[in-house]
Amino acid sequence: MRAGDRGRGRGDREMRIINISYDGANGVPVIREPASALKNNTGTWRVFRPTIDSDRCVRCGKCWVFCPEGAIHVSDADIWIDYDHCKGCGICVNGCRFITAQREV
Amino acid sequence: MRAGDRGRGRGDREMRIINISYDGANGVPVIREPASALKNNTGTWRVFRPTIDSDRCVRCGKCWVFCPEGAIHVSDADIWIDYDHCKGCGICVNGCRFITAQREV
Amino acid sequence: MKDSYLKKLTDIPMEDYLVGGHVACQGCSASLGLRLALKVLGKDTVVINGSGCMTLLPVYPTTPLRVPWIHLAIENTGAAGTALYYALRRKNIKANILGYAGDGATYDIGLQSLSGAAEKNIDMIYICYNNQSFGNTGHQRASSTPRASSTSTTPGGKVEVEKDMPAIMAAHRIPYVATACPSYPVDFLNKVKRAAEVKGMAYIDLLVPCPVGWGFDPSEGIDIGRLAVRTGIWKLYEIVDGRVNLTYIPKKRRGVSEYLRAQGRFSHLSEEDIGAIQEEVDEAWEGLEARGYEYEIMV
Amino acid sequence: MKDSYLKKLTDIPMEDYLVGGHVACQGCSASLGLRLALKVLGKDTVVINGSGCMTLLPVYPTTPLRVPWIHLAIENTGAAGTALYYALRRKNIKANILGYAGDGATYDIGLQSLSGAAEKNIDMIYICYNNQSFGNTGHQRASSTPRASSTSTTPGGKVEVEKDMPAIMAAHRIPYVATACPSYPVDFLNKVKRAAEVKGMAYIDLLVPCPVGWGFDPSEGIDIGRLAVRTGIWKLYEIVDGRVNLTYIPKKRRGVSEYLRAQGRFSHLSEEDIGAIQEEVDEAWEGLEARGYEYEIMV
Amino acid sequence: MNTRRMITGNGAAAWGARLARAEIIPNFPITPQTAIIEEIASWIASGEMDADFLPMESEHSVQSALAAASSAGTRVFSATSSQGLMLMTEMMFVTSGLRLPVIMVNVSRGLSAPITLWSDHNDVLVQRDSGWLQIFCSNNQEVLDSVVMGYKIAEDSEVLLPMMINLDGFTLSATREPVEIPSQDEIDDFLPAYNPTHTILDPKYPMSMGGAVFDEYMYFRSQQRMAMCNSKDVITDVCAEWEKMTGRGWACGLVEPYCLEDSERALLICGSESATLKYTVDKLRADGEKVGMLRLRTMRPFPCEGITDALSDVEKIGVIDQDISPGSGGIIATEVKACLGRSVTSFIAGLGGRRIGVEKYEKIFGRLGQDVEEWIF
Amino acid sequence: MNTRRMITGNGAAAWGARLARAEIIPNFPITPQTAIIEEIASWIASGEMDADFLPMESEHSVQSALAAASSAGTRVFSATSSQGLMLMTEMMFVTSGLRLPVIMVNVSRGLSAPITLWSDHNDVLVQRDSGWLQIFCSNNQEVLDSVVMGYKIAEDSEVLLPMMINLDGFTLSATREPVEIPSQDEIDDFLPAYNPTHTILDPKYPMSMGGAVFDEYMYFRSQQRMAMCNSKDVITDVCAEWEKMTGRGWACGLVEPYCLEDSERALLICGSESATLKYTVDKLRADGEKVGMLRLRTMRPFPCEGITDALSDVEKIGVIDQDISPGSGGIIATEVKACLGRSVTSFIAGLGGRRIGVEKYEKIFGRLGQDVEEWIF
Amino acid sequence: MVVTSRILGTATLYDGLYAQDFPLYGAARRGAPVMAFVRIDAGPILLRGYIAKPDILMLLDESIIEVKDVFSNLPADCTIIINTTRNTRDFKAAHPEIKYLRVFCVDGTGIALEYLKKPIPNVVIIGFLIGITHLITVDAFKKAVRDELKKYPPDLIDKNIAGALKACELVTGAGAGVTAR
Amino acid sequence: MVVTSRILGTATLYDGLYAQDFPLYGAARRGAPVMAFVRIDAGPILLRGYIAKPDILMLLDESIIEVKDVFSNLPADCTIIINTTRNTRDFKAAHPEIKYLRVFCVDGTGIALEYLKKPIPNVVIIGFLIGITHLITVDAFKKAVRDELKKYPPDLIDKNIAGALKACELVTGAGAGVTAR
Ligand SMILES: Cc1ncc(C[n+]2csc(CCOP(=O)(O)OP(=O)(O)O)c2C)c(N)n1
Ligand SMILES: Cc1ncc(C[n+]2csc(CCOP(=O)(O)OP(=O)(O)O)c2C)c(N)n1
Ligand code: SF4
Ligand code: SF4
Ligand code: SF4
Ligand code: SF4
Ligand code: SF4
Ligand code: SF4
Ligand SMILES: [Mg+2]
Ligand SMILES: [Mg+2]
Repeated sequence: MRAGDRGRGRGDREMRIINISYDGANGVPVIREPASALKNNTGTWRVFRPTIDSDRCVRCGKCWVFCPEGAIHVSDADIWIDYDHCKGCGICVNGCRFITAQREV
Repeated sequence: MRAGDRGRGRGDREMRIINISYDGANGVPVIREPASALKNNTGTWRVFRPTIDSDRCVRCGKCWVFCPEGAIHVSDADIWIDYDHCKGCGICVNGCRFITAQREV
Repeated sequence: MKDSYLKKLTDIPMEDYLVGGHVACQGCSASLGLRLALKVLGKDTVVINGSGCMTLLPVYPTTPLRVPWIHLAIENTGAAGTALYYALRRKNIKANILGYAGDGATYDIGLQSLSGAAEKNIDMIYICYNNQSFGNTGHQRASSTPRASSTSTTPGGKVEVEKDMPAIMAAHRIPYVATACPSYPVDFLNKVKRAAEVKGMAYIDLLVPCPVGWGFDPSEGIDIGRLAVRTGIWKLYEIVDGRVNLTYIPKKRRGVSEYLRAQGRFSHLSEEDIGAIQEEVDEAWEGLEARGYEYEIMV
Repeated sequence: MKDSYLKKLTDIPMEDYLVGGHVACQGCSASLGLRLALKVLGKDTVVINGSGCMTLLPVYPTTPLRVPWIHLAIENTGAAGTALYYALRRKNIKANILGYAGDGATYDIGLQSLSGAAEKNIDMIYICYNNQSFGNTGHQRASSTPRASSTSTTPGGKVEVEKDMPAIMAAHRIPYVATACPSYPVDFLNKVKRAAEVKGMAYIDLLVPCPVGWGFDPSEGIDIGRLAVRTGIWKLYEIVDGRVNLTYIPKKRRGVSEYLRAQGRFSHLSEEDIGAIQEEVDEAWEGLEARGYEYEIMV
Repeated sequence: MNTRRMITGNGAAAWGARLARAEIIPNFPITPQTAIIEEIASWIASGEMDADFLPMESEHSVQSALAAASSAGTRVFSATSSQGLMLMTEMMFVTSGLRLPVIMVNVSRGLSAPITLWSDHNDVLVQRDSGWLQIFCSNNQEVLDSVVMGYKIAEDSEVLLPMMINLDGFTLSATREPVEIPSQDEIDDFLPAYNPTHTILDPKYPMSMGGAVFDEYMYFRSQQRMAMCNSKDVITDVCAEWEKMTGRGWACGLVEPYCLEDSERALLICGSESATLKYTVDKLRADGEKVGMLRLRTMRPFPCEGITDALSDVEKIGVIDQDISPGSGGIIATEVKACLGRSVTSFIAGLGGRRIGVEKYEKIFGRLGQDVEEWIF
Repeated sequence: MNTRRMITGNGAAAWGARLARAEIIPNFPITPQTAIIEEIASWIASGEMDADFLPMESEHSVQSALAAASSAGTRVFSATSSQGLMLMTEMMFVTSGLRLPVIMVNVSRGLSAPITLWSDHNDVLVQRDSGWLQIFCSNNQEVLDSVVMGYKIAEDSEVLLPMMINLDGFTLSATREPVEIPSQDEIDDFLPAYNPTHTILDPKYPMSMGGAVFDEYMYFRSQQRMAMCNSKDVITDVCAEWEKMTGRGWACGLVEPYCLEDSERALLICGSESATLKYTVDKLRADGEKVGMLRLRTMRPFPCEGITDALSDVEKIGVIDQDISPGSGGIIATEVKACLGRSVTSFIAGLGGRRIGVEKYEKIFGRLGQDVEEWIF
Repeated sequence: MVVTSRILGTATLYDGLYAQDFPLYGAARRGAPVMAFVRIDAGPILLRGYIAKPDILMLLDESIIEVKDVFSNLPADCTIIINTTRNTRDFKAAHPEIKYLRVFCVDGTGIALEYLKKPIPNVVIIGFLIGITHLITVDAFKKAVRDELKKYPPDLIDKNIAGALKACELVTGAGAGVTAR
Repeated sequence: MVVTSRILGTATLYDGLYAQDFPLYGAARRGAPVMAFVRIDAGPILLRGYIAKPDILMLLDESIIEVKDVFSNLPADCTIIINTTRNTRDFKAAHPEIKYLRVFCVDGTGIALEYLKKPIPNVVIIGFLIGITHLITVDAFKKAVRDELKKYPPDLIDKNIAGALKACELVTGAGAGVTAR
């Protein structure tokens, strides 16, 4: 393929795609970056915001297991909610008396 | 539809189908005559020709039931083979000692 | 057994709704199966066919049928039956709806459509005429092909066991499932009668020995079918309300080699291969015997 | 039970291969189910998805997955799994192949393709996440929709009983069939582990309560799933070698009305309707009890 | 007693089927079509419509059911979109080959992969060889009207072909606008019951249908081709009758010219985008520019005469394709060029619902003249 | 070590796949294609070919398996025909949308209803919008050559599109003629192993594939469109390389002119009928008539330049379509007209395998001139 | 949101005008932000699709601002109605890009809670709209609400209408919670 | 029949010529009549499809005559070889339309029964053909038979070749059973 001809075909002037070049393997609709969805802030969906009383929490793991967003992170030391991805479904709140919900402001 | 225009479209001269007219409901690929296949002589397929010894036949019905072509016809009075449709498979011959096979000539 | 059921060959109705003059092979038991089924279903029957050998029964401009017949494609006998059931009801036409499709069109490419009709328990009779291969295209492997059988796409013999379609249909909880073989016409046709009586879907898996695909002389089809049953390789049974009931129990089972050796498609089998098949069959029948030939498969 | 099996919630692996930031609804247990399954399957897993709600997990240019994921269409998870099995083998890639498709894509439009893979006993894990309707298109009736449930195409309630997909899969004689629910994560994930261990196809029917389609608050999904199990409406079991084995037997079954009344889709039911459902459930469980909660369904 | 209501394109399609008294409705959900079958389901449940609702297990089965029920002489209806329509492809040819006057709505949506939920015309155009009549609607009223007229056209013995009525996903399907709903009495007068003689599935008249043929194949295809030609007149006549009854004639059938009398430049387009284009034409005309538009209403039969009549005096012609045949170009541009035997400028726009809008139409009008394919992003 | 053998078109297709070392062969039987997969099955069974043979339960699943296996980076092959191809339609767009260089042979056969087992081109042409390259073969040698070249073209990073190779049912598929079979070594030199970077399904490089997009949809379609354009050069280059190796260049790719230099009249055709047409041209030329032929080798990309170059000096042009788009006309004629911007005579012939033959071609040459569609029965 | 646009559209029809209303579906998932559009004209409407330059912009939930840049490129005569507990001054301070537009901050959710006991301001907000713009008549509005909510219990409909009328009154009475520029 | 045409085609190739051979599938059903065609030329063959005017017509089973009108419109220089137990005179008497053509009635089935013990004259008949026309060489014929029948047992192949050579000899030796005009 001669350079400059890409995306046109030799001697083929039938098509004009302004400002777009042929991008080869990069122009294929696949997503190459794993877990890139973390860039999206689905925390904005929240109407109610869960809060964990981490002092009283017994680290049973229930909230962490059942959170559909994987937004609850737990270690022996700490338990916290990733509010950029918690959608506020309330499952954790519903499942544990140490988690409470407040209306988002 | 104006007569004479059928199969053309008003003012539509783009198509020429010589010697064929639009046949309406008759131009549809359905077969309306039941059992019309009887017109076809599949007896020509035969290499071996079955013959029933109708005198010794006990009218058990076996040959008639098993003939795939429905080519054996039986009544109390008679039993006979429709040689226009018997393909000579030999099933009847195989199933009854009163039926014998000869090479077709 | 009801009075209207057949007891002997000569009880089978005389009238033919499938006549000769068509192009099925010499000695084809698939066409025989249809001829027989239509005898008991009678003239008020509409046949839906899925593409296969039987599709070439009517070839323009002639048809060997005396009843309405429709073919649409290979994979949609169930869907067409569903629609036809409602259409005929709207048109006030009382008729049996008979689906007659091959094993490829039933076990493989038409399974989904059949499953959809079964789920709705459509009042139709579905006979899968089973020649254990895609016959019309030259006998390729289908999921219905028995293990070890050679086909044009499994020259060395198929590896997988055949799909258990009657069990799959029974798992759909339709009111009637049966197996049959035209070599046992009274058994077969009584099953067709029961299938017609049942309200809802009835499925009959009809083994049709195929001289071309299986490799035997056209005169032997009926014998081969009998051997399939007498060796215990093809079981004749009904499944009603989840209960399996064998309708024929061979008194003394013939050796499977009698059946297998009679067919080209098994000619590559060694004595050990055959021995293994014999063992499987024996085991299955011992299990059945232990159950008194009747048992539940659905709960 | 092997040592590697989970005993309690905290045995569940920490690593997530499905992260947040995607567009599944608030409180979606279908996405929860996938998140959990991937925890035990781990990073060497390739996911094949059939069109449905989960298809929108990756939306260009971002994906919430850390494992390979492919979506082709709605009806071909089984076929894609079959091909992928052979392709990965040729590429010397050792990975679990996980089919993750909805009930519509499994019981209805993808049944045939799944059946084809089952017939070949392809070594894959197929999880049907079952929200009992075509969810992504707005909750239309599927063959998986339970009788009486209203959907957008059965506003008065569905007439037919749901297809018994686990029984159908068992009739395919695959080595492992199970039902599960994310509300019972230890049970579910042990089944996923067994499914991964089995050589050949494993099918898990995963009930995923769907707030939108079923009509309940997003916070209640886990409770609704528990109620489905505790009322005995959704049974947790495995089928191995044709033997059914209940993995959870509610000590005292809760009344079905507790489950039904909690959901909008059943709000049209009268007390009698509910009574009838209760009776059916009771009958089924009495049958199970009589069998000691373990019985054969395939012979 | 007509009523005027705010309804979506999907609602209008459902109303068309209801007024035409469609009897059997096989269906399968797919966005953005599903609301059509949902509406019908609710009417059947409430008793407002007398029909059998058949939820099938795939679109292949939907088209199979349409064909089977139609061949038994019932009036049938369904709707689909994109992937669903593709899955029907095999059966589309069967339905038309058996000359079954099925009416089906397609709500256009771009094809996967990659997945889009938004409208373009590649889905419906894939079916342009299938022997179905194809109508593109420009607004919701036209959807309703086209469905009802559709039965009268398709069932005409000079036609006996299925018809696909396309409405654009979201722009029409989910958009509400005022629609006149004719009364049932009016429609009953307009559209007689369906009582076919060419296909029957009744043991009283045993026919064999759908079998093989040998050398006659080409004959049957020629019949289909002629029926397509015939349909041009039938469409025109039925539209005229409809216009008499309702006041709406949709330019009597095949193409809708807009401000073409003295146009120097014109764009050809189809579907709902024609509205925005009309708006643009009005705007540019207000500025004194001699521009016009031709809307293609029927893609099949392709109205070559209508296009020629309308555009032969126009200097510069452009065609807007919301579709692409990779390796060839805009599908409609190709047919228009072939019809006119002259060069046109081919614009590819709106793929996967990509917004066009007035500004881009203005730009497009400015770029007419060359025989090129130009993509408007 | 080349060998020359009598093989059928189906055999040639199978040989192509074997020589190209296709690894995964999903399949489903359909006349007249089945012998292809049967041949491959027998080679795999005998160990002559190292591939996985996957008998699927439908053609939809065949195409799905092709896409899945190709996206995981294996080289795949299959063959189908008519109804089977139609059932793949949905997946055809998926395969090309994901830019998977699948090679599939279609053995053309007219579409049902009514059923025919004989060849025409309506099946393959339905897929002309699907983003697949399409090659029509004129003889069995070209079938084998095209399959092997196909992989090299499709897998080129400037292309990355699937290719469908069409051979005519019975006339080629079941007809034996002498075919040169290149040696495996030769082919291994010519065609490197397939090692894609654009799609991978390996936990080491986790990608998400086949999902939804929003506004980018049109961008991806433009990439596909450009890849199609690129393929013209790639086809030409690969053919040139092939010619160097084998001496057979198939006119280096897109069109094959025959006796066109001084032609006053010419017919454009595709597929195996071109042979009989060449015979007719020879015959008429022997009588002093200045006639010629142009064979369309690639339908996609559509070689407009090649056609223009070859035919611009010819007075009267006719196009022979073994297909019909009811309501429009001959599909190829339409594209040719659009390309040339001048009138051609459109002949519809050979539908459902209807014999054409020398006499009719002579007659057709005599009927060139008018801008009409004429059916040759 | 969709209900809001439908009521507006239907009411317009009752007022003898032409309307077009539609939601913008993306992934229409529970919890995800949604948008809907209404076009109103005295004659048939030709323009279609997404409205880039609205005359009136209503935000039922201000959190949308974080997800989508709704305030850029608005026409100079655009009227903005925002359901928020903040007042206009604060709001404009936080969003200088709309400083020179007609902005009304209204507490629709507050009224909804009061009348319906639920934080669903979809209908109530139309009351504000009517009060501010007189786009539709109150009669048409009432009829349209009854139409569009007909699958809901009558008392819920009544409460919604009452809430909306209250909102309308607040504006026309220049009551608390509404601040014009 | 198909085997006959394949052997002919392959043998032609071995003789250094070009060939084309194909069966005419209709419904290819067990028992149904079949036809096959061969074209032979010194150079590449352009003509395709059904041969309407053959130079040589061979009937392996005369019953085809009842099904299909094979004798009409044959070219004047057509050679016809018919496998039948009748003699040429009787045959021509029964079929006056071929009275003036070169007709050879041969008992291929008889020879096949003698050599193979089976009534399958497919290969044997080629022997007659070679004898009558010298279309292909005996060496090429033998090689082609071995190729095309390679899945059959070697002794069956040998018997077929022997039968064919016998047939060839019968003709060239102007033996019994073969009658030229
Ligand atoms: C979609 C599609 N794929 C393939 C075919 C080709 N085909 C026609 S008949 C047939 C065989 C069907 O097998 P089966 O149902 O067992 O019937 P049989 O031929 O054995 O009678 C096939 C594969 C087809 N008609 N349609
Ligand atoms: C051939 C085809 N038909 C229809 C659709 C539309 N469609 C997309 S998702 C979906 C629902 C699938 O339901 P299910 O498998 O239960 O998954 P869920 O949406 O409930 O997650 C449907 C019908 C499609 N994508 N392809
Ligand atoms: S569920 Fe409650 S106690 Fe358990 S880990 Fe979560 S916050 Fe802590
Ligand atoms: S509210 Fe829902 S999404 Fe947020 S942390 Fe709790 S469970 Fe997770
Ligand atoms: S089988 Fe024999 S005995 Fe019985 S009816 Fe036939 S000929 Fe007579
Ligand atoms: S030989 Fe066969 S076809 Fe003929 S009569 Fe006997 S059974 Fe029937
Ligand atoms: S191949 Fe077998 S099933 Fe098919 S027609 Fe012939 S004998 Fe019957
Ligand atoms: S509709 Fe149900 S299953 Fe689908 S994403 Fe929403 S919650 Fe999950
Ligand atoms: Mg079969
Ligand atoms: Mg679902």
